[in-house]
Amino acid sequence: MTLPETVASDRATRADEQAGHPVLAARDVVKSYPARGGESVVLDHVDLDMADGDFLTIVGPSGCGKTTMLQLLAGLSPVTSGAVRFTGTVVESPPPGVVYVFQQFAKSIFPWRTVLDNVVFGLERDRGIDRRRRTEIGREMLVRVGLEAYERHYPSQLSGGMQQRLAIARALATSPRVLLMDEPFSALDALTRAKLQKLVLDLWRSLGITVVFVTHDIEEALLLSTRVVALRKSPATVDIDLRVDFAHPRNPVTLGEDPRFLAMRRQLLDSIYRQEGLSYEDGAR
Amino acid sequence: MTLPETVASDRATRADEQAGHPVLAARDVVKSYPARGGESVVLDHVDLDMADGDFLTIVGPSGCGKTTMLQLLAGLSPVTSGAVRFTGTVVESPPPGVVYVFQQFAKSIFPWRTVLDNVVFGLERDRGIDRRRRTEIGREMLVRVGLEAYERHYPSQLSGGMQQRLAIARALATSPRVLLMDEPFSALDALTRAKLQKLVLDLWRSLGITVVFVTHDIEEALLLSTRVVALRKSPATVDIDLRVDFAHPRNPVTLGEDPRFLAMRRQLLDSIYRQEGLSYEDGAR
Amino acid sequence: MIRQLSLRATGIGLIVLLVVAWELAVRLQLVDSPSIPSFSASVAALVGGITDGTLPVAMGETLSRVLVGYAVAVVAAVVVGALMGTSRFVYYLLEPVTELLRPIPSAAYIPVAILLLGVGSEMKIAVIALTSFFPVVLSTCGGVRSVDPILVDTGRTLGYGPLGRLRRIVLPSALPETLTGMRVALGIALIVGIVSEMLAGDTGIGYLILESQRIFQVPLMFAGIITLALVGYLLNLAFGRVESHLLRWRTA
Amino acid sequence: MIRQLSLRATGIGLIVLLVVAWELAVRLQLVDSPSIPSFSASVAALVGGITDGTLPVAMGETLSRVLVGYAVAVVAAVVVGALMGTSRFVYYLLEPVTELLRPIPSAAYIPVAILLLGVGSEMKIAVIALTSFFPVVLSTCGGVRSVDPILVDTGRTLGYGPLGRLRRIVLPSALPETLTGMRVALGIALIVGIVSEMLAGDTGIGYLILESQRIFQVPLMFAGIITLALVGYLLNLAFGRVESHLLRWRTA
Amino acid sequence: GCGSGGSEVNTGLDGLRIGFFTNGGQTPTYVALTEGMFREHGLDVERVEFQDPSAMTAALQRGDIDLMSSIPGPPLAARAAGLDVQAIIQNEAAKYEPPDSGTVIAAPTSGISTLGDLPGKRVAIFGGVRSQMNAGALWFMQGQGIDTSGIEFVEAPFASHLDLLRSGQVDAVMTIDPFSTSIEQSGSGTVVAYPNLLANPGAPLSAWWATRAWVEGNPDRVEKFQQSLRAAIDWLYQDEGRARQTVAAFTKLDPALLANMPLNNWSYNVDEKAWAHNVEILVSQRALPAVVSSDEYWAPSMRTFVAASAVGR
Ligand SMILES: Nc1ncnc2c1ncn2[C@@H]1O[C@H](COP(=O)(O)OP(=O)(O)OP(=O)(O)O)[C@@H](O)[C@H]1O
Ligand SMILES: Nc1ncnc2c1ncn2[C@@H]1O[C@H](COP(=O)(O)OP(=O)(O)OP(=O)(O)O)[C@@H](O)[C@H]1O
Ligand SMILES: [Mg+2]
Ligand SMILES: [Mg+2]
Repeated sequence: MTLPETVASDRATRADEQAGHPVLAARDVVKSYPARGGESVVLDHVDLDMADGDFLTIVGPSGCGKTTMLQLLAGLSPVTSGAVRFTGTVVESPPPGVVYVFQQFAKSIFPWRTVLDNVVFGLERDRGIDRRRRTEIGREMLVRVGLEAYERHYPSQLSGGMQQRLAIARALATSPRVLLMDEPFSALDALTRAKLQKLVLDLWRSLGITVVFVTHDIEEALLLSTRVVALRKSPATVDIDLRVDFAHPRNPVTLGEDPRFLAMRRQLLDSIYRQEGLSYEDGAR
Repeated sequence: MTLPETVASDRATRADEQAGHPVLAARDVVKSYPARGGESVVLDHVDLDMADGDFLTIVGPSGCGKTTMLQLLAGLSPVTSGAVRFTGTVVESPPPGVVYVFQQFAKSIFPWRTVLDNVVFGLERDRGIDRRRRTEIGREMLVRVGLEAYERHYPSQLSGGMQQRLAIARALATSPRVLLMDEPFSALDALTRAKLQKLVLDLWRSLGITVVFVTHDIEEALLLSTRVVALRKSPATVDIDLRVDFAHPRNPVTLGEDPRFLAMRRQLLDSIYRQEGLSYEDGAR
Repeated sequence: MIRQLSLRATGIGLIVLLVVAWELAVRLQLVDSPSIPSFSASVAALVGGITDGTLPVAMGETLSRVLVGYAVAVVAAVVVGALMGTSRFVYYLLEPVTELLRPIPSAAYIPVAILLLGVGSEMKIAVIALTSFFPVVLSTCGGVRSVDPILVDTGRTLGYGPLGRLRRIVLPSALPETLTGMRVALGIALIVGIVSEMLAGDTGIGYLILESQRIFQVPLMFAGIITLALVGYLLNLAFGRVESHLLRWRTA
Repeated sequence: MIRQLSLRATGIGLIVLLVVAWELAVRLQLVDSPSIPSFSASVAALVGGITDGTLPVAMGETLSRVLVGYAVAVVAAVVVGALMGTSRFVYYLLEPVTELLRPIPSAAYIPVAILLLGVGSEMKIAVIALTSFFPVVLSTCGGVRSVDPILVDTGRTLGYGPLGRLRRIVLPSALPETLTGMRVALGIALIVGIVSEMLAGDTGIGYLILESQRIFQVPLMFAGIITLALVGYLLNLAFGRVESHLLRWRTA
Repeated sequence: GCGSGGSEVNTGLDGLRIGFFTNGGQTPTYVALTEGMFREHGLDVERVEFQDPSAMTAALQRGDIDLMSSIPGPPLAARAAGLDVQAIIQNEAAKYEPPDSGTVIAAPTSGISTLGDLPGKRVAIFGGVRSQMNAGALWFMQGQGIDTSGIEFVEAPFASHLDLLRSGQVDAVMTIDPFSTSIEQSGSGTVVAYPNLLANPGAPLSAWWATRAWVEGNPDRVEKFQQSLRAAIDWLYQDEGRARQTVAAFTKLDPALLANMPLNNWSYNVDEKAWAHNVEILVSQRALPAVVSSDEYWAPSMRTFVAASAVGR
């Protein structure tokens, strides 16, 4: 499970090139969808900068626009006004260097490709990488996510957790600078979730990438991120922007008893519960 | 969200009839599956009694036999030796009065039936209940799970959490004495999970039923149950059997800081981590 | 809405275009054959045939046989398909015969059918039923085999026995696939109905087409073909309506 | 394994039973007609026809046309189906024509085809291609339309343009449905190939069947039908093999 | 000329593609092919087999074949519809004396002994009620005051007629050889009438047709073809035993069946009155829209074959 943390990624150097500049930035972004009798504004003049190497988590009530935000950052959906910039360039279509991991992992994996062929999918576009090199990179990624024994299996033969590992490996095989993840673990059981959280943190640290993560789980957000942003609802704007500066690795048991952790948790929960129309005590079971 | 806790279920009286006798009991149960070169024993002489009104949760490492155990209790799978008894009678096929809620809720719901028609499905078998009465019961159940506004919708129009509510309503519509739930919330996001936990507890308390619950999430087990049983692996036997006597309703924040809670949690986590071949510190993220 | 309508209109537009091309090709004698009438002559024959009742009567005869044979086939095929889908024994028993009989074109066994059943409607209905049986049996069997076991187990814990599960869970769950087979079978039933009329008997639109072809009344022949195309189209449309009603839960 | 084999044997058993019933019915003169030979006479004719090369040659001629026409149809239909599935414009443009042409039986347009393409193999191949085109186009279109958008978005974030996505995501994802249409089309192609031979020309198994019927050589006629059934069965089996290979990821 | 293959260059022969259905009536063509009459007359003939008259007509129109052999009904109907075709030589004619190849055969139990018994009965036919023989039978019966609307005709392939008769599905059949002989031999029915003899003795049963344009453009080939076929018919009449063997070789019919089958009345001699009467019958049964004179649909050279009757040659 433990990955070498000493691997100094070749991508780490790029951070210096643009020191101080955000790797990904949303500036004055408005997003609206056509609705009955006009437009429905989902994101209203949102600004958000992601520094290189950040692990930024977006939380917020259901339907507040987290997925929408992530899709704008990925270039999967066009902004209504404002701009998303990746390393300074305006994003108009999915830029190479930004990859996306979907919540519905089962639907994001090519069921007709073997595990290895799924991983190298993003590399096949690149004429500069021959078959051997592709396989090499693919295998390397499979080792990193612990699926090296399954390279010839088909996705249907994998458990949910393994499928999501595969999706992550596929995304990372293209050496991206930014990894966007939309509730990647919310469809997994507790134990599998814990294992994958650890995996993503290991990868983030060893590869030096920037991660933008969406979750409903406040504990998960605080356990993983260097920064947590809470959105408010309709239309979405940034409600809370927290630096989470606990050192990694973080032990969930001891951290769970840290008063600063508990304070942050309460602040975030408050924001969400308020917007869901619940009082904090409604959480009692 | 809050259901009337004062509803004295008509089923509560039945508890008296058999006071002292377990409502559901596994006695000396062995379960093996045919495997290459013989049999693979999954459950090895397991004894487990469920008292009327219990909220019993089974935890344990992956593949230890939790689902198998639940299927034996439901009469969905035959025991190899030993016996499962429901109110004293040996279970050979699914007994009326014991219902099952599957982890894969999406696959357990009849997609061609409306929400209301799904809920009354179990009642249609009963000639003694006419259409009007069925609809009445169905609507009542939908109110209890908060789906009354969706009775004419089809399952595909519901979110995952709503689908699982529907599955629970359908199971409870037949007035069962025992509700078996196999990781019912593990495919749901944190917020939806929290809402459904609350719902199940409310139903359990207001209906006076017995719940047998399987989960990977130790916090969830401790937050919900009156008793937690940890199975050990291959073949499965009972490793830990804990009474969890915190009063309901339980506030997750305050309970999470209770030393007795933390001790129980550590004991259960230890059992599972050990069997998964991990040390407790591996949980650090 | 309007965009949707104008999109739909393109299809009608293409048909109009093809029809105009046909008319012009004949008028300008680009195609000059007694086997190909102009579109206008065909329409005139169509109107005439409808007015004097020939076409509606012929089409009615054909349709009544096709629908009876088809209905018989569907009922039988759903039963057999369900048996094949649930019992491996029945599956292995019937699969080889089914697969062997399937590729035989109806034209090849119509003489045998005539021997056994004569040249009347019974023979035609039997042949229609037989040929439309196969697609439905195979698709139903496939649908039944792929029913999710969780759905079946849900039925078991809610107290349903094998028959109740079949009726209330397995068959409804296989319905989309059954309907796919039924749609294919409907097309086949119509075609076989026509072919059987071309080989034997003296009624129906197939006979009308053949007879007008024989005496080179090609406009009437084309009127028959146009009727057939329209009826086939409408049948398919009606089937689609019924199908989307039955499967409304899918798109809901 | 052995249980599996004996289960499979039941199907062969049923076929043997039916064949014995056939033989007895003819021997005991329960069925007594010059149109129906005994099974043994048919097998004798089959062996004779195979030995002297008649049947293999005829079947070969038919098959070569059927496979060419089928291949042409599949390629064209996948392209058109993909276009219809991805573009609403193309869909609404072509859907009505497709649905109108589909119900017309090939027997009705073969004379028109002869006029345009002659009586040779080209005509037969064209007719085979045309009729087997429809099932594939409709199934491919359906498959393409139901590709999960998440899969397509995955392709976008990994840098693929529309063509790359079509080739690497949309078409493979629609493959199961395309194959379903292709299987239906294969059966149709074979039948239409036979029918076209029954109308014109002097080669192929369809001609052989008709010819032996004309000269009262019913055993040879039945030998032809048996050959056709077997070849159809084997074609379908081969298709099934290819299909399960291509879709091995499903059952894996 | 269409259909003239590259063989012209190699062999010095005129290429010709001809279409027909295999049956005893076409034996002269087979003889001309196998005994060399076509070659001797400078023709390189390629035979194209058909099973369906509309398919063959379409092929003629397109030029896939230069000539087709057909009973006059379909080409005359095609002509009326606008395909200008002409007959260039007759091939077979109905006889003047029984037995003829076209028969009405009734089941022994049907109680039918004359055509007058047919009303109220089921009769299997092939080719539709307007085909030449069936139209002739109807015309004849109508002339006898028989109410033909009371007869229930059902279409069925000739090959099924015996089965239908035996199973009692029909009371009688109108059929042609070899089916007539086969049914008679099996004892399943007895001949009630020979419709061709009653309606139009000597009527053309098959002739060779081409488009007028082709006839006018290829006078040599027309003549060569006529001479070849004439020679072939003469050859057939030289030796009856040999003729039967040839029919057997050509049609591949069982010699035992052929032994009892009357030989076809191959004949290039045309009975002009029978041709004209044939048209009248077809018009009376609405198989043709209007009466046309033989001048319209005979190639001029057909006149050289006009004789008082069409018996034999
Ligand atoms: N394609 C679309 N067309 C119209 N409205 C949309 C579309 N996609 C999203 N919306 C609306 O935009 C709002 C934000 O949706 P979004 O999916 O981004 O929320 P979210 O925060 O990801 O929610 P969740 O927590 O449930 O995943 C919602 O009100 C949703 O209904
Ligand atoms: N139908 C079956 N045939 C053979 N082996 C089976 C079958 N069902 C389960 N097993 C085996 O029995 C063991 C227990 O499986 P079970 O599904 O009960 O475990 P579990 O505790 O529910 O696991 P998880 O936490 O992953 O849900 C596993 O080793 C599994 O492989
Ligand atoms: Mg979202
Ligand atoms: Mg389990």
